[in-house]
Amino acid sequence: MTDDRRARPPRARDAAAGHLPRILALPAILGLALLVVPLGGLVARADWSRLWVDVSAPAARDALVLSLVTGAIATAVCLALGVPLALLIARSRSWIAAVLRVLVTVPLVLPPMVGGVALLLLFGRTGPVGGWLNGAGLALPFTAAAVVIAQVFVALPFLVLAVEASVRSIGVDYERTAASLGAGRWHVLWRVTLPLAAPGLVAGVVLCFARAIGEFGATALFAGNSPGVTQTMPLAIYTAFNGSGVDQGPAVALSLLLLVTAVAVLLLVRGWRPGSVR
Amino acid sequence: MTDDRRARPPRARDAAAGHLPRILALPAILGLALLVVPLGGLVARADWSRLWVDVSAPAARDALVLSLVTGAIATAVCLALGVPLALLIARSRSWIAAVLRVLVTVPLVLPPMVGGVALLLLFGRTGPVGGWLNGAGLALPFTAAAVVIAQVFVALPFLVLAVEASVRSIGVDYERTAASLGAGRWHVLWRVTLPLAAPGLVAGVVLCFARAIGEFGATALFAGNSPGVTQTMPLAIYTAFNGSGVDQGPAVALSLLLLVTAVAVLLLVRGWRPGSVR
Amino acid sequence: APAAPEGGALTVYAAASVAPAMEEIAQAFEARYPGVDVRPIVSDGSQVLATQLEEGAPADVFASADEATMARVAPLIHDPAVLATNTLVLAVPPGNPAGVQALEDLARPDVTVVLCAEDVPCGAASARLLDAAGVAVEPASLEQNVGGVVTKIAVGEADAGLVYRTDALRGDVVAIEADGADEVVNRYPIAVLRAAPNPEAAREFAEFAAGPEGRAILAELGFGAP
Amino acid sequence: MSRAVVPAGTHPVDGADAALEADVVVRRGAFRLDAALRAPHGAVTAVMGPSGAGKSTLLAALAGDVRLSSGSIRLPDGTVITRRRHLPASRRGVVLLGQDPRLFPHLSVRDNVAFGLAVRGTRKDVARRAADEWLWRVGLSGSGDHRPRELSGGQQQRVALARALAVTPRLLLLDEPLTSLDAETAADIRAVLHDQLSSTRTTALIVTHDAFDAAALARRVVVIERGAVTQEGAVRDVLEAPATGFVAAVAGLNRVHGVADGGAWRADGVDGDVRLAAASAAEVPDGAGLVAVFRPADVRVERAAEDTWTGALRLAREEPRPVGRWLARVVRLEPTPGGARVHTSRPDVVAEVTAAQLAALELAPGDPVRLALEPEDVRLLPAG
Amino acid sequence: MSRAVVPAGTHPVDGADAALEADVVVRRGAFRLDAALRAPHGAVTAVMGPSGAGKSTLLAALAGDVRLSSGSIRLPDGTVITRRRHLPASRRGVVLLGQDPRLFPHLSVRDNVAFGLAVRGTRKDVARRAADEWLWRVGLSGSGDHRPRELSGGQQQRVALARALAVTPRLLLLDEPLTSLDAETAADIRAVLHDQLSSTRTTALIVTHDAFDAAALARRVVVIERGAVTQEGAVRDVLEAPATGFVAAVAGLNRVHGVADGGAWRADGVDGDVRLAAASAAEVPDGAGLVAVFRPADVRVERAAEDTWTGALRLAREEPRPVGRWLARVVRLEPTPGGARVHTSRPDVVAEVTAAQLAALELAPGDPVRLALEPEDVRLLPAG
Ligand SMILES: Nc1ncnc2c1ncn2[C@@H]1O[C@H](COP(=O)(O)OP(=O)(O)OP(=O)(O)O)[C@@H](O)[C@H]1O
Ligand SMILES: Nc1ncnc2c1ncn2[C@@H]1O[C@H](COP(=O)(O)OP(=O)(O)OP(=O)(O)O)[C@@H](O)[C@H]1O
Ligand SMILES: [Mg+2]
Ligand SMILES: [Mg+2]
Repeated sequence: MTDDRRARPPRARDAAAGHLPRILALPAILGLALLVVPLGGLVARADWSRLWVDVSAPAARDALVLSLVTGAIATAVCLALGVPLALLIARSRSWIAAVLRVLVTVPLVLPPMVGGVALLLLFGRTGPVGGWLNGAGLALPFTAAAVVIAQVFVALPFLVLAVEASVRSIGVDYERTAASLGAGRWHVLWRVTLPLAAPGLVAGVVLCFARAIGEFGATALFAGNSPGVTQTMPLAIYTAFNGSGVDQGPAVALSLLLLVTAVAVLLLVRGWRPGSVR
Repeated sequence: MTDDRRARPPRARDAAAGHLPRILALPAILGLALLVVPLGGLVARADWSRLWVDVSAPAARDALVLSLVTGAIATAVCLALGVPLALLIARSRSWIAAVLRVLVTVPLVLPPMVGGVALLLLFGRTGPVGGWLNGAGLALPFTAAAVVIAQVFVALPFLVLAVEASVRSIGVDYERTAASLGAGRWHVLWRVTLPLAAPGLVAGVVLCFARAIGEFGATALFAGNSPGVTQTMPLAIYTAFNGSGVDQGPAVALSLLLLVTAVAVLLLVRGWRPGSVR
Repeated sequence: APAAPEGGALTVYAAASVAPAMEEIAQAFEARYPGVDVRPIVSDGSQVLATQLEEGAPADVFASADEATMARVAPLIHDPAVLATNTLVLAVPPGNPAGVQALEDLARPDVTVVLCAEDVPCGAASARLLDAAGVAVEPASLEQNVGGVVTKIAVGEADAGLVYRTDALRGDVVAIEADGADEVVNRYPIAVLRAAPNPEAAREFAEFAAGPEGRAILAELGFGAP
Repeated sequence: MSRAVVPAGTHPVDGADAALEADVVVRRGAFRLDAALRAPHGAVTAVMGPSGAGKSTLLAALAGDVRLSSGSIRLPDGTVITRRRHLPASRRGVVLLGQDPRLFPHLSVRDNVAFGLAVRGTRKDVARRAADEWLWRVGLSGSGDHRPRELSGGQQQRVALARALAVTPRLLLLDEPLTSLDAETAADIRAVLHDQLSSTRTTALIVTHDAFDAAALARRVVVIERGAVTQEGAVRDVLEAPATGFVAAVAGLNRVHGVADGGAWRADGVDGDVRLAAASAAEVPDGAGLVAVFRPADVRVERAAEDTWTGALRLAREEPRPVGRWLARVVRLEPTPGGARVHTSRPDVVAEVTAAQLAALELAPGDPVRLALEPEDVRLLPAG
Repeated sequence: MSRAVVPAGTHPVDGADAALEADVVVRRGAFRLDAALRAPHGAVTAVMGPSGAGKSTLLAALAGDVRLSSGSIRLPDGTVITRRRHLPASRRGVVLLGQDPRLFPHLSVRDNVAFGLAVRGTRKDVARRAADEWLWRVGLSGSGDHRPRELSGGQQQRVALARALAVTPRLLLLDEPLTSLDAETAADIRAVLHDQLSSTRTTALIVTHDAFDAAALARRVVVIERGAVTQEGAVRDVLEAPATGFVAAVAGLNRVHGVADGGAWRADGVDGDVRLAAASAAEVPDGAGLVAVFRPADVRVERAAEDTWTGALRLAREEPRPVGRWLARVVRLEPTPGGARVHTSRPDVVAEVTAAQLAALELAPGDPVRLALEPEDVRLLPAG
């Protein structure tokens, strides 16, 4: 896919790229363009004079911090719950795995708003879990915790499916080797399975984090749109969008802020960074 | 993770499941519960007497068909554009791959609504691409094609990232073997790379399809909400939700319809089905 | 005169369309009663807010975009008062490329029209207005909220649409008066919640908003008097 | 020659002395392994067998990678494993070096070797130093920082061996540890392996295809064919008295079926009368099955009087038929470093000739040759 | 013995006769391969070398898996490949069977073998029938429907070989094709390989660690050590006159450095005077470097008169020092199937003794022994 005929420094290079049809570069670039050009248009239309004002407003800052903090916590929770779930699915017999995979996939399909309703019905004052929590003096909805739950609900499937595919691809041979060298189950998990699943894990974390900080519908319903408490960036963008009428200046400005921050965070994730392992 | 002590038919079973800590079943089940229980609540709250009426309304049927058709087309387009892009990223040097991966990930972070605005600015009557298309007598907005474009825009990153991780895990050794047996690039792609990447491909297709038929924000803005033409299930659900008054009956009913259909479709996807390859 | 509220925090849930007005009213209210801290306005679609209130959202005051939604949460509130009214106008892109002048023009086949979905308040009002005028429109899209209509007209995607006067004022579209629009009036009710954590301030805020100061702010933003 | 008729049979190790006592039944698809074996304490047992015989399956069952279908395994520490009482691999104290080196691709070579030590809680720097020493012992000092994929096949094999040896387990299972190594390196590694195993008195099972490796490293050998143990005993005894064609091939011997016939041995199913003299043939009754075993190098090859096979055959019919000399047809000539192997048919016998002899004989496939064998070079075994 | 001083040097094949002419320079990390070789048309060339010498790298460069750093390759069809003109693997007409069988895990065994045929557009049923025949030839008929992971290591190796042979390429590169096969199976497969290569007159390069495989399959051998060609020539010539210690080890020979000294040969760097007689030593001037090459089996081992090393050494100092006899110390005893190898030091010499001799000698490491060697068993080569 790269040009093999270009002169290179006189060092042996594995002729790896050469094994795939070069014409695939065409649809690849088309796909990339479809993703990138609209964003470029957005940037081009941005009102740079007002951008800084919009971006530096305290509400924007609050929303950004809230988004990052809840997104990070949600990603951590997704890792804690999703990686075990992915391992469970990857190592189950095929029909159990199929059922579990469908169960995990279903929430993906649900419009997030309906997910929010579902969460509200479950954790709300009158819901089974919510009522019980209420009794214990804990109210989840309309708090930052609700934001995290909503984000976990929508983002978890992404992590699980990405990690599961990766763990499945690895197979059990390396785990066996480790076990026969005396490694216990935890040692195998930390030192063998997870490092080998790194590409899938990184992909899963990125999908999960991106989905979490981009989450809008479920959060809006379950956590509410309370500035400073539950108003994440997408909600702020939505509010700005609705409040601003025609010129989407503030909404676009906030979107760009979210994008730039997300890129910065992604570049910090190992593997999304230049020089990472191949 | 499965119980090794249970009596089994007297046939050697590879002791594969035994290499991971069993206690991981706990967070795994918790994660699964978090995904499944809210849906259960939704089902429990559904008004079964009215369900059938809501579900069988012509508007619901139209929306469902539109969703499935556009979702399928969008998934096909994502495959056609996304698989090459994933291969390109997986086989690029690490820093190019990192840049490409970030570019692909960025649209994930964007609230879909903003994505819709970006698409509108690009493909709209006055946009650079839209103006040009208009000259050729093609108008995208308010058509089913716009729905597909919106879905591709939001779903493509999922496919790309899942497939990329999988292709990267496989490495190039099998491709080399195939090439040295004389297989040309296309043969290698079809007979070696893609079959070996199957788990990632299946995961990618499922994520992509699920995201596409769940897509709401970008579609609403870019394609509009015209029943029978651009009103997909999520838009119908949102409309129903807005018009529902006290009980969210119709919205819940439509959500359940979407869920059931999605499960049926997922079960048809190879690999999500019992008895698939491990 | 009612006793001045002791102070404390006040949470106002306001429909997206009145949220900017509520923001300004809240500032004026805080200036009047320095002890009261009005939290940033929580805004969303009326239905979303209603659902949240039903599930126990900790609000003091609820300002809805239509009376139907207020009726939905009737068990949760004290008697509502009408805060403001709004009427529809024809919105066209700057320059009015399709030359739309009156409601009848919306029926022209060469005019791309977008309206609100009938399920949302502005959509219901649009339908009533068009019915009354006897104009049959085939809209290209039924948007989920006014923002969708305004955006599509502003970027020139649609040639015309019906939006509230207040929305047309805020944006980059040209408003054209529609005949008979004043017959179809949308009322914005405001109410205090029974479960309000700060009932005194809530009552005071509702009265303040519906009172002269509030009405002046609303009028400035294009709302009509009740 | 008296040993000839009392072959190295299936003399198991005494139960008391056995570190490992296994009666392994495993089914894998259509294949069924059913092998009982005992490994003496602190000594090396070689496992040999044809490709696909079940050697790796046996090792996998012992290591815990595969469950028993039935039978049982008593480990050196006394733990008994059965189908229902499966002990995970990590808790058996058994280290398996599989046929594939399977180095962890995400760890450096040094960390690969240190893996087993790290598992046992050895301090990091201690483990790394031990790993470096092991790398030095297998001739790979300086490769510690490399990734496994940057090593050659043989180098990977040695790293895997170092990784397995570094943990000094109670029971060590090595699946073809010296494969894909050149003669020089293999000799070095064999010495390292021998020193380590004997100095730590590790009980070990080594799968190997090489009789030299088996002789150099192991005291006993267990031969597995088609899932069952076919011969077992001290290495030299087994190699000297191969009970099956496979063992004969491993020992580099000819093994021909025949019967006792008037104090001599006569080949089975061959129309040309092929007879061999051997002292022990007189001890068994006529018609009893006997297997003749002899070295290819002991077979003398002479050109037949006639140049063509048919001519030679005609001549042979008129000639007297002396014991220990017969007419054979060259099937194939296989060059060897020192000359050639002459493959002949009826019975299938291989003769080894030096380069000088080969030049003098001017043989080609299809030629008739006269083969001769001295009685003292023939060993007769009862047919199994 | 006249050949002794004119060793099998680096006699390349004539350019006109060469199917493959390669001058390969490849850098991989710190390793640099710089090897020039020619392979004769329609014949098999063996590639031998120590572990990590660069054999697989050479094959990878020829197959197109690795780019040249410099140099060039002329393929059988005349195409010339250089650093800048890289031809992808699939268009070289070169088939490489790597060290790892690397069967496609998603295809059945049959489809694996048929893969190369399918690539060439062979009809599906024809390809499958051909694959089934190949499976039969490598002794795996009936395994066609299995997945590769259901096969044993040796079975996988054979499938990979069948897959490579099935396509009858212009140039075939086999990296240790017979490794991990038992003696019996290896012999069968060697025969299949030999028949196929000679009947199709395929130009082939075979990496092997086994002198017997090299002799049986190849006409010529190229020895690669530390990235460079150190010896090249007809297999038997090279094995008889090893230019390096590695080749001597492969040939199973002792190779001891020394100098010409008054018509005899004297070992280097050994204080005890070790001298050997050989006809050719007289032909070279005194002090010229000479390498003595002899077979371990030709070294006679006798017990020294004294039992301890120091005692023997004292005695030896007083004794006359005959040519062809010297005092040595046993370093290690390595059992072999037929007896043992006695490793001695100063100079490092290995002697092979039979089981009977071993029993009579009662040796142990550290013991002094007297070694003797007949002049006609010694070959002297100029030191490289
Ligand atoms: N997972 C499996 N499913 C079905 N059959 C299997 C499986 N694994 C191995 N077998 C079969 O079991 C038999 C024994 O395999 P095993 O690997 O134990 O042989 P081996 O003696 O180690 O041979 P080699 O010397 O070639 O390594 C083979 O015939 C193989 O086809
Ligand atoms: N990708 C790589 N990066 C760095 N060094 C490498 C790489 N691949 C191989 N090497 C080095 O190149 C040298 C030659 O390797 P090669 O695989 O060619 O050896 P070989 O002769 O085939 O050995 P063996 O007999 O063990 O297979 C080795 O020292 C190895 O460490
Ligand atoms: Mg095996
Ligand atoms: Mg190699």
